[in-house]
This record gives sequence, C-alpha cells and structure tokens, in this order.
Amino acid sequence: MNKIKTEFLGAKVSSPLVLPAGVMGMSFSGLNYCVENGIGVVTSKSLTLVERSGHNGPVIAEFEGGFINAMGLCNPGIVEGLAEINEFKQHSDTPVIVSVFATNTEDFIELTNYVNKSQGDFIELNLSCPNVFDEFGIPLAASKDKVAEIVRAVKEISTIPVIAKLSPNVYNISEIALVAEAAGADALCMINTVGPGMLIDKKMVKPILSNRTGGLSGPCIKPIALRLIHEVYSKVNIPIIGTGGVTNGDDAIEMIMAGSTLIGVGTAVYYRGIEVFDKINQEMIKFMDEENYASINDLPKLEKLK
Amino acid sequence: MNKIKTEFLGAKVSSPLVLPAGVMGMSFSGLNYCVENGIGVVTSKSLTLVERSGHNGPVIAEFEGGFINAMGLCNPGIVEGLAEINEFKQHSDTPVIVSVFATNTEDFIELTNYVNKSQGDFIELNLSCPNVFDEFGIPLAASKDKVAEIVRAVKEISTIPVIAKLSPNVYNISEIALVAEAAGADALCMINTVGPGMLIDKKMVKPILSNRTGGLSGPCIKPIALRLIHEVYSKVNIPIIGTGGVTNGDDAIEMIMAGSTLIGVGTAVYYRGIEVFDKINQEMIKFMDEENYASINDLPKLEKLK
Amino acid sequence: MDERYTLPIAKITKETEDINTYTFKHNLGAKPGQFIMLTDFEGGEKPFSISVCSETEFSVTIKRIGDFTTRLFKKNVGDLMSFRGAYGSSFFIHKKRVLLVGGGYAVPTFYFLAKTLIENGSEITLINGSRTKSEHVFADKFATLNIRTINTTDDGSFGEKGTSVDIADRLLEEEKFDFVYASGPEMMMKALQPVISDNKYEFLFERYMKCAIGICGNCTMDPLGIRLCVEGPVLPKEKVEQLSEFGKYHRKPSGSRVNF
Amino acid sequence: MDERYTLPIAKITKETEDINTYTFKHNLGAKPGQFIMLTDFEGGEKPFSISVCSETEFSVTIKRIGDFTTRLFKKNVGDLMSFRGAYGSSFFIHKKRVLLVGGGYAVPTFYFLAKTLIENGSEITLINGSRTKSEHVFADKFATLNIRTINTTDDGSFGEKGTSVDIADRLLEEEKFDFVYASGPEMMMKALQPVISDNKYEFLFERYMKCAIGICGNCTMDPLGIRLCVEGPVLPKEKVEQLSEFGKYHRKPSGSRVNF
Ligand SMILES: Cc1cc2nc3c(=O)[nH]c(=O)nc-3n(C[C@H](O)[C@H](O)[C@H](O)COP(=O)(O)OP(=O)(O)OC[C@H]3O[C@@H](n4cnc5c(N)ncnc54)[C@H](O)[C@@H]3O)c2cc1C
Ligand SMILES: Cc1cc2nc3c(=O)[nH]c(=O)nc-3n(C[C@H](O)[C@H](O)[C@H](O)COP(=O)(O)OP(=O)(O)OC[C@H]3O[C@@H](n4cnc5c(N)ncnc54)[C@H](O)[C@@H]3O)c2cc1C
Ligand SMILES: Cc1cc2nc3c(=O)[nH]c(=O)nc-3n(C[C@H](O)[C@H](O)[C@H](O)COP(=O)(O)O)c2cc1C
Ligand SMILES: Cc1cc2nc3c(=O)[nH]c(=O)nc-3n(C[C@H](O)[C@H](O)[C@H](O)COP(=O)(O)O)c2cc1C
Ligand code: FES
Ligand code: FES
Repeated sequence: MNKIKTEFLGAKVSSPLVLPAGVMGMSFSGLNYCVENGIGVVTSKSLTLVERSGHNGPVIAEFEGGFINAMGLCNPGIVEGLAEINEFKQHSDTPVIVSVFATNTEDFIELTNYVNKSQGDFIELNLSCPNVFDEFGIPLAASKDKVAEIVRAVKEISTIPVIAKLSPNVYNISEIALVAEAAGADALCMINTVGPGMLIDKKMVKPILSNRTGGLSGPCIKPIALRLIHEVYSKVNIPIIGTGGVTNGDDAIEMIMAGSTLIGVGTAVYYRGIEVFDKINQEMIKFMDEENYASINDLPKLEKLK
Repeated sequence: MNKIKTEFLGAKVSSPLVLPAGVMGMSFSGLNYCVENGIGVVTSKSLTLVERSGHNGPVIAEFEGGFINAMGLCNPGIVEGLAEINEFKQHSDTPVIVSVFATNTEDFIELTNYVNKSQGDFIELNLSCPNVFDEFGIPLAASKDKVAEIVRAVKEISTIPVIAKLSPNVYNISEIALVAEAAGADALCMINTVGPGMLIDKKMVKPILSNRTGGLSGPCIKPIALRLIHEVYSKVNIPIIGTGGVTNGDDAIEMIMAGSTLIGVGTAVYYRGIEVFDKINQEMIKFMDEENYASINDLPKLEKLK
Repeated sequence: MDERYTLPIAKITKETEDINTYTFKHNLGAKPGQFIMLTDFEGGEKPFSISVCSETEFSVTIKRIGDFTTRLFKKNVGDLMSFRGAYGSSFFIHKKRVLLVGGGYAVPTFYFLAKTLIENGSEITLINGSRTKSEHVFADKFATLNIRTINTTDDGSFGEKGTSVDIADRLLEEEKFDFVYASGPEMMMKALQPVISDNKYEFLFERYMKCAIGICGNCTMDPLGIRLCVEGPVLPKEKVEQLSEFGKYHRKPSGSRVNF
Repeated sequence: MDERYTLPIAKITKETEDINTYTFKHNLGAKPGQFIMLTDFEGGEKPFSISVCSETEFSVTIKRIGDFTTRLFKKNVGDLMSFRGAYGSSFFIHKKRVLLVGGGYAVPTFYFLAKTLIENGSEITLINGSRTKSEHVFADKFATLNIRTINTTDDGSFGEKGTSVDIADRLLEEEKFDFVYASGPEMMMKALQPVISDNKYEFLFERYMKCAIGICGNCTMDPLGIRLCVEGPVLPKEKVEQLSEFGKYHRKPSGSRVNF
C-alpha cells in the first residue's frame, strides 16, 4: 500500500482515492465506513446555511452507462453538518473536504466562517450543482466573473485550503479554471455531474425523476471528465481532484495520466459495492507492479496541450 | 407497419426512424442498405465545399455506454456527395436529408445553391460538430447570433425545407432553438454528439483518438437528448428529429414522448447490427399494440414546460 | 441494471382503516425482509417491505402516514404505479424453532418470511401484536398457515392483552427458541432486545431512504456507517448490538437527526 | 465492448525487403480471413489480416506502403503497438478439395486458413503467387504444412512462371475443386472470376476502413451497401457477382471514388 501513498496540498493521504461530495457523506459514520474500505480522503455532502430536505423521490434513475440523480442538495445545514465532521475527526485522521453550496458570495463567506471553526481540512466550493436549476438557475461555475468573485472572497478568509468544484457543461473550461486559480483556489475538483439529463416512464408518460432532470454520473461520463481534466491540467499549476465515472483501477490510472493528483470515486460504490475503494487501490497497485512504477507519484502524465 | 407511418414537413415516411448524418451515409449504397433494413428517412454524411479526408485513425473508441468518435468531417465534397444522393434517388423514393457543414454564412449559401440543384428533400445545417475544434473552434450552434444569421441566409434561398442541427453542449438550448425557428428553420435535429470526451491508452500514455477528443454517442447520451428535446419541444412549434442513444423501441418511444416527430438511430447500428431499424420498428409496434395506440401519431407527449 | 417496472395495481385489500395491501402481477424474485421503492411519479418514492411474494404476484402492505401514502390510498385497482427492487438484505432462514415478534404495519412482511420458513421445515411461533383490534393486521392470513400464532393487543381488544414484547418475555421464560426475528416499531425492538439477549436474532429496521442503492448515504446507521438499504434493512444481532442510534434517533430527509 | 489491447511487439520476421511479419503474444480468438485494426497512436490505424493465430500468439504480415506502414517498419521488438479486433467475416471452412489462389502480401492470411482447413480434413492446393522472387512470401512456412503448394512468379524467378490466375486456369482445366478461395490484388481476383465462374468461391477484399465496426460507412461496397468491415472482408460468390465496383473503383478516406 506504500505505492499509493501521496500528498495533497501538504496533507499525507493513504490512497489517492477521494469520496466525492454527495456520496455517502451524510453522516460521520458513512464517511468512516468508506475509510474502513480504503478511501484516502472524504468529502462531506454539500452543506448549505439552512437545512434542506432535497427533492422528492425518485431522486435517482439508472440508464446504460450511468445514473441521473437530483438529490436537491439535501443536507442538515452547515452547523449540524460540521458537527458530523467533527465527530468523524474524533475517530479518524483521514483528511476531510467540507463541501459547501451557496448562490452568492455573502453566503459563501458565511459558510466559510463556520468551516473555519470546524475540524475540516479543506473547503470545497460547489459552484456546479446541475440539479437546482429551477430554484437557482445556471450553475455559478458557468460564469468566469462569479467564479472569480466567490473564490477570491472565500480564499481571503479561509483558514484552510480552498478547492473549487467545476461544472463540465461549459465550452471554456480552461478559462474558468484559470480564473479560479488566479482568484486563489488551491486546487480544483472536476467534474460535477453532466447534463443534466432526463428519463421518461413511457407507460405513465412522466419524467422518472420528480425533479424532472438530474445530472449524469457513472462510467459514461469518464471520457468527458478525462478531456476536461487534461485541458485544465495543461493550463493551471494547482492540483486537480479528477472525478467522474471512475469504476476500476484502469479508470483511476487514466485520471492520473490526464492530470489528476487525487481521484474521486462516487457512483462506482453502486456498481462494485462499498469495497470498491480497496478494489481500486489493489488494481492500481497491480498496474504499477506490472508496468514497474514504484509510486503513484511516478505515473506519467499525458503531454500538455499548448 | 401502418402504425408507424407518419409525415414530416409534408413528406410521407414509412417509419419515423432517421439515419442521422455521418452514419452509413458515405455512399448511395450505404444509404440504400439502411432503407432495406427499415429506415424511414436517410441523412447524408455532412458535406463540405471541398473534399475532406477527415482525421487520421483511430477515429473511434468505445467506453461503457457509448463511443467517442472524431471522423473529422470526411466527405467527398458537395459535388460528389450530391451525386451519391442523386444515384440513391434513382432507386428509392425514401426522403433524403442532405447534411452540410461550413464555418461561415457564405459557404453555407454556396452549399445551399448546390443542394437546390440536387434531388435532396431536406437540407440540414450541421452547426454542431464537436470534432473540429482545433481547426474551426467552438461549434456555431453555441452562438445565437451565428445560428440566426446562417439559418436566415440559407432559408432565404433554399428550395427545400431547412433543418438546423443543434449542439447539446450549451446551457441555453431553448433560446438557441427559438432563434433558429425565428430565422426560418422548418425543423430541428438534436442532438449532435456530446462533450467531446477523451480516452487514454495507459500503457502508451496517449489519447486513443488521433484527434485526441471525440464526441460521445450511444445509449449514454439518451438522457441528455431527452432532456434537451423536451425543453425545446416546450418552446418551439417546429418538428424535432430526436437523436441520441436510441437503441431500442423503448428509447424511440421515449424520444417521441419527449417531443420528437422523427427519431435518429446512429450508433445503435453497432450494438444491434444493420437490422436495428427493423427491430426498433417492430418494438415500437409491439409497445403500441400493448398500450392500445393505433398510430405513432397518437403517442402522447410529456407535458410541456412553462 | 436497476430495473423499473410500471404496472397497474392488480388488487387492493383493506386490512384496517389505515392499512391496505396492494398487489401487483409481477415476478419480483424477492427474499423475505427485502423491500421495493414505490412511486406514482407525483412526488415521492418510498420503501415498503414485501408481504406476499410468489412467481406471479407480490404485495406490499402499507400504512397511511403522510403525503405519499395518503395519495396512494386514493388510488384504485388498475391505476399505474412504478416500482424498483427488490432491495436490501433478507432474513436468515433458520430451519429449527423460531420466534417471530411483530408489531403494527411491520407484521405482514412476516407472512412472506413464515411461508419461506415453512418451506424450509422451521417450527414457527408468531407473535402478532398491535395497539388495538381495529389496527390488527393479517390475522386471517396467518391463520391459513399451519403455525402457532399468538395475537395480542395493548388493550386486549383482540387476542391476548399486552405488547408483543410482554408475550415474547413470557414465552422465552418457558420455552427455548433457536432464532428470533423482530419487525415493528423501533421502540418495540429496543424493548425486546434485553429480553432476547441470550438468543440469536435479526431485526428489520426502517430509516428514511432516498436512493436505495447505497450511494446517497441517507440511511447509514451510526456508528458503523452501514447502509440500511444495502447491508439492511435486516440486521443481525452482532450489528444491532453495536448501533448507537438504535432506539435513540434516526435521520430526516435532510440528514438531520431526530430523536424517537 | 470493443476491446483494445496494447502490447509489445514480440517478434519481427523479415519476409521480403518490403514485407514484415509482426507477432504479438495474445489469444486473439480470430477466425481465418478476419483482420485487426493496428495503431501506434502516432496518427493512423489500419486494417491487417491475421496470418498466424494460436491460443498464445498471433501475427500480421504487412507490406510497407505509405505513412503508417513506413513508421511501423522502423519499430523494434519490444515497442508497444495497440490493436482491436478481430473483425469481420471469415472464410467458410470447406472440408473437401479446395483451391487457394493468393497473390502478394495477401497470401499470408492463407497460412491461418490452411491450418484451419487441415484441422478440418480438407485437401488443399495453394497457389502462392507474386511478381518476383524477392517479393515472394511465406513459401517456407507453407512448406512446413503437408499441403500441395504451387509457387509462381510473374517473371519465373521463383517457382513456376506466370500469374496465380494462369496457374489456377490450368489446374481447373485438369482437376475439380469443391471450393476456391482468393486473396490478393483486386485486379488479380477480377481476372480470376471468369476462370472460376463454375466454382463456389470466396474472395477477401480490401477497402479503406475507418471505424471497422460498421457505422461510418466508408467501406460499403456498391451497389449492395454491405460493409466490408462487417459483412466482409470475405465475401461469397453470390455477393461478389453483384458488386458493381469490383475491379472498377474503391473509395478514398473522403469517400470519393478512385478507379483501380
Ligand atoms: C425498509 C423499509 C420498509 C418499510 N416497509 C413498510 C411497509 O411494509 N409498510 C409501511 O406502511 N411502511 C413501511 N415503511 C415505512 C414507509 O416507507 C413510510 O411510512 C413511508 O415512506 C411514509 O411516506 P409518506 O410520504 O406517506 O409519509 P411522510 O410524510 O414521508 O412521513 C411521515 C412521517 O414518517 C416519517 N418517516 C417516513 N419514512 C420513514 C422511514 N423510512 N423511517 C423513519 N421514519 C420515516 C417521516 O419522518 C414523518 O415523520 C418501510 C420503511 C423502510 C425503510
Ligand atoms: C481487410 C483488410 C485486410 C488487409 N490486410 C493486409 C495485410 O494483411 N497486409 C498488408 O500489408 N496490408 C493489408 N491491408 C492493406 C493495409 O490496410 C494498407 O496497406 C495500409 O492501410 C496502408 O497504410 P499506410 O498508411 O502505410 O499507407 P497509406 O498512405 O494509407 O496508403 C497508401 C496507398 O494505399 C491505399 N490504401 C490504403 N489502405 C487501403 C485499403 N484498405 N484499401 C485500398 N487501398 C488502400 C491508399 O489509398 C494509398 O493509395 C488490408 C486492408 C484491408 C481492408
Ligand atoms: C447521489 C449523488 C449526489 C451528489 N451530490 C453532490 C453534492 O452534494 N455536491 C457536489 O459537489 N457533487 C455532488 N455529486 C457529484 C459527485 O460528487 C461527482 O462529482 C459525480 O457524481 C461524478 O463522479 P462519479 O461518476 O464517480 O459519481 C453527487 C453525485 C451523486 C451520484
Ligand atoms: C461515426 C459518426 C459520425 C458522425 N458524423 C456526423 C456528421 O458528419 N454530421 C453530423 O451532423 N453528425 C454526425 N454524427 C452525429 C450523429 O448524427 C448523431 O447526432 C449522434 O451520433 C447521436 O446519435 P446516436 O447516439 O444514435 O449515434 C456522427 C456520429 C457518429 C457516431
Ligand atoms: S438510501 Fe441512499 S444509501 Fe441508502
Ligand atoms: S470502416 Fe466504418 S463501416 Fe466499415
């Protein structure tokens, strides 16, 4: 397991695998369960200032190659959410990313003030939830100005490193990434779910999700994630948490080669069980053994784009 | 088979299934082979003023749920391309959509002048190819102004109905669709491939496609197509050729319910063989039999969005 | 693939004022203790245990509680409903002398369990408890099975007087059982736990569920983090004994804790 | 899934000045007549017929023609190459008296075919033709098989003098064959066609390929529209007889027609 030890913004991590926001991140115990199964870093569910019940069910539906989901940012609110994280930290020294969601700079600042007082190791700005269009409109991550403004404001007051989570649904991902970097982001997490998409029940002639639409996750978004990560990696100098469709060791290796430092593993928990993290760890080690790489940090990257 | 007969912009079609641009559309014989296998309308490969060899191979790569491809708009040029269509028309009265690609209004006008002199039944403006970024930049379909300008210019001179093919990779699809409609588009075709995406060979540390990136097609893009079609259907009054991931009769029915009049079937030719069109025709009929719909035109649509 | 089926309600059986059984013609292939996620696409998708299951049909027995179930109670035979599943863990099939301790709307799932146990040659004693006669369910159905059933109500209006736990306590003093199953209100199971502390057992739990496929994390149980929709809803003694939230709190749709 | 494998070249065998055989350690599970798509990720992915195929390795025998093959000829053992397949139709395995008519770099695929025919008890006559001795391939390999082989060169520098078609013409006047296979330059097959018009036969064709999975349409054959990468590259007599483009034209990467 030494082969897969690495560092992220100064923190030592036992595996490059990250539990991304919204997956198993509701409770201290859910996070801990993933640690027991081999994850290196955990992310909380995206926390908002006020408690949210999220969308009515169905909140998730499968199709070939992935899922659409629209949880609707359900979370107990920043105070209770941070209490879960602090409880988690009592039992584990695994680094925690606190994901927060808001729709304006003031709220992000308020959230950051709370996070500063918690035991979270990193703060992640969810600028890219595609499932609250009706409520909040197009994700902030689609606008360079808003990304710049929010990242700068949070960075100014945050006592821990700041991660910006980007949306895949834009044509100018590297511009947005550069803006986030310039505004002080210490790292990027990409990608959030794709689309969104819709599925229909053809007998009842209704959208399956009660929110009508939901973002795509799972194996089928991997090519999109790899493309965007590589483009951003070619331009920025901050580390990337590459997330989207990683289901096995091969996927994880590809993510690193595209330019990721850490690798998110979300929907794969469905495909391969909670053991998926240990399995991917082992599969990465197997690849490194076969190809004679001594450490995950020795894995080569794709040539950068000009 | 009477159940699936329908009309499209005044033309009678034996099946709502359309062969989309770029699939089996290189030669008159390729188009004809699809007709023999049950397709209702065929589309040519996107034709450009000057012959193009397209990208070097590999031009296509599979992942779970679909393919990425970057053919690079290979085509014999508008003159030879239209000759193939005319040859096709000698043997078949199946309606033909002539897909054309250009990067500016003048070229689209020139292409239209050629198409006017051919036996093509419809002209489709490919405003949305995601695989020639390096050469031509972001697809025209991402800009309302360009869509308006080109559609208007072509509509003015075209002697046959004009179809605008839209890109899925935008946040404001209905605005773009409305602009196309206002500029005179008689129908819309959506969606072109998604992303684009990238896949990596982890032993050679190289992108698999020689173009590095390629648009996503196949089952995994269906939710995105359904969502976009439904949004556009809710706003426009022109028919939609719903395309993207349709692989079986259920998918086709969902496309219609989302708001499509005709349904494109492309990548599914790989998954289920050239017989896929007949199979989908039969599957649609089976569903209509079971649910007591007398005609494809009786299938209900999702409630429109406000 | 996580398949979804949309079918007409084939039969509605009124069990009590507030409890109906809904039957669908479908070969679900479930195991006792598993559940489905049911929706009408009008907002809300909820977990329900399977109470009857054969190769041609299955049923869920549902108590009217909130928005979703109230709407469900207005549906008629022939109305379409959509479901996915079956999900979750199932009861261990113990082939010897077993005791089933049930309460309220959670008892009917024992019908499916009992049928399976009978096929496997188990010797079954069932305690079917409820608050009062008008809330008692499935007594007739259990009567058709050749098992020992003790009906009980808190107020004695039907069967014996007392809670299921009272009866279990008495039985366990007099007799030996190889395995105990419990399904009912969490506080009932909490009360039962010390009574059966020398026995092997399994409890069927309920927690708010959203995805039901083990990714959203809404149904994790502290401090283990196990997901009630995957590792549960049936949990064995070893797990139950470690649960700090058992009988104390559960989580709302937001993930916020509420005490019982 | 359309699997892709990236492996080191295990062996390079120089056959002639311009023809090499490349061997990979991989159980391809191909049938005779099928092809792979080969790439080095430096631009270009090209179809090549399988010349040798066992459970532990397979080979492709390649003529240096243009950009891709020129680059390939500079590679060394151990260099990585990537391939997908095997794709396409395969030769019908006729178990009686068969005649194999081959020319140039397209002959080696008959080695794989001959081995399979032998296993099936066929009685094989092979015409291995080329322009001149220095371009003749696989004579040694075929010699190791217990089959009747007639080597022939246009200039008589190796084996008999004459084209493969000349030899086939002579043989067919004297003998009866139950099935004829041809693999070689299209004009050779075109010349062969009238000679074998009374026989059952299959021809292996080459057309420019891009996707190799039957969707891009670059390899369709007029006027049938069949795709050489799926319904071909091996086509039976009934199909060949209907092809209007046979021996006349093929299509460039753009789809534009070029005459032979
Ligand atoms: C595995 C499992 C099996 C179940 N089997 C059955 C069954 O067979 N029959 C049956 O009638 N019910 C069963 N339930 C409970 C059922 O899912 C809820 O009663 C139902 O979701 C209520 O929906 P509603 O919209 O009508 O009420 P709501 O308005 O959602 O709820 C009303 C009240 O019940 C609480 N509540 C709702 N769902 C749950 C839950 N899952 N856990 C704890 N509290 C909850 C809410 O917090 C609220 O206080 C089961 C639950 C689970 C988790
Ligand atoms: C099913 C099939 C099996 C094949 N098997 C073999 C084999 O076993 N050994 C072998 O050496 N070659 C084989 N070929 C041909 C081989 O694919 C080409 O020689 C190769 O692609 C040339 O690549 P290049 O980049 O070196 O040359 P290019 O620069 O691409 O081509 C040089 C010339 O050859 C023509 N050409 C290239 N490919 C084809 C083609 N597929 N059909 C017709 N003309 C073409 C070009 O138009 C050009 O004129 C096969 C082709 C097919 C379709
Ligand atoms: C059920 C579910 C809930 C999610 N919730 C959040 C969230 O609250 N905040 C966020 O930033 N991303 C959220 N995501 C997106 C994931 O963090 C991740 O970016 C995405 O799922 C792609 O990774 P995957 O394919 O490995 O799942 C959610 C994804 C899923 C499937
Ligand atoms: C190999 C291939 C080539 C394509 N070429 C074109 C093209 O030339 N012009 C165009 O408008 N769309 C092209 N497309 C997009 C398709 O027309 C279609 O919009 C897309 O593939 C989604 O449908 P599908 O999932 O059924 O394949 C191509 C798609 C594929 C797979
Ligand atoms: S309901 Fe989502 S993890 Fe159990
Ligand atoms: S090469 Fe694409 S169809 Fe044959």
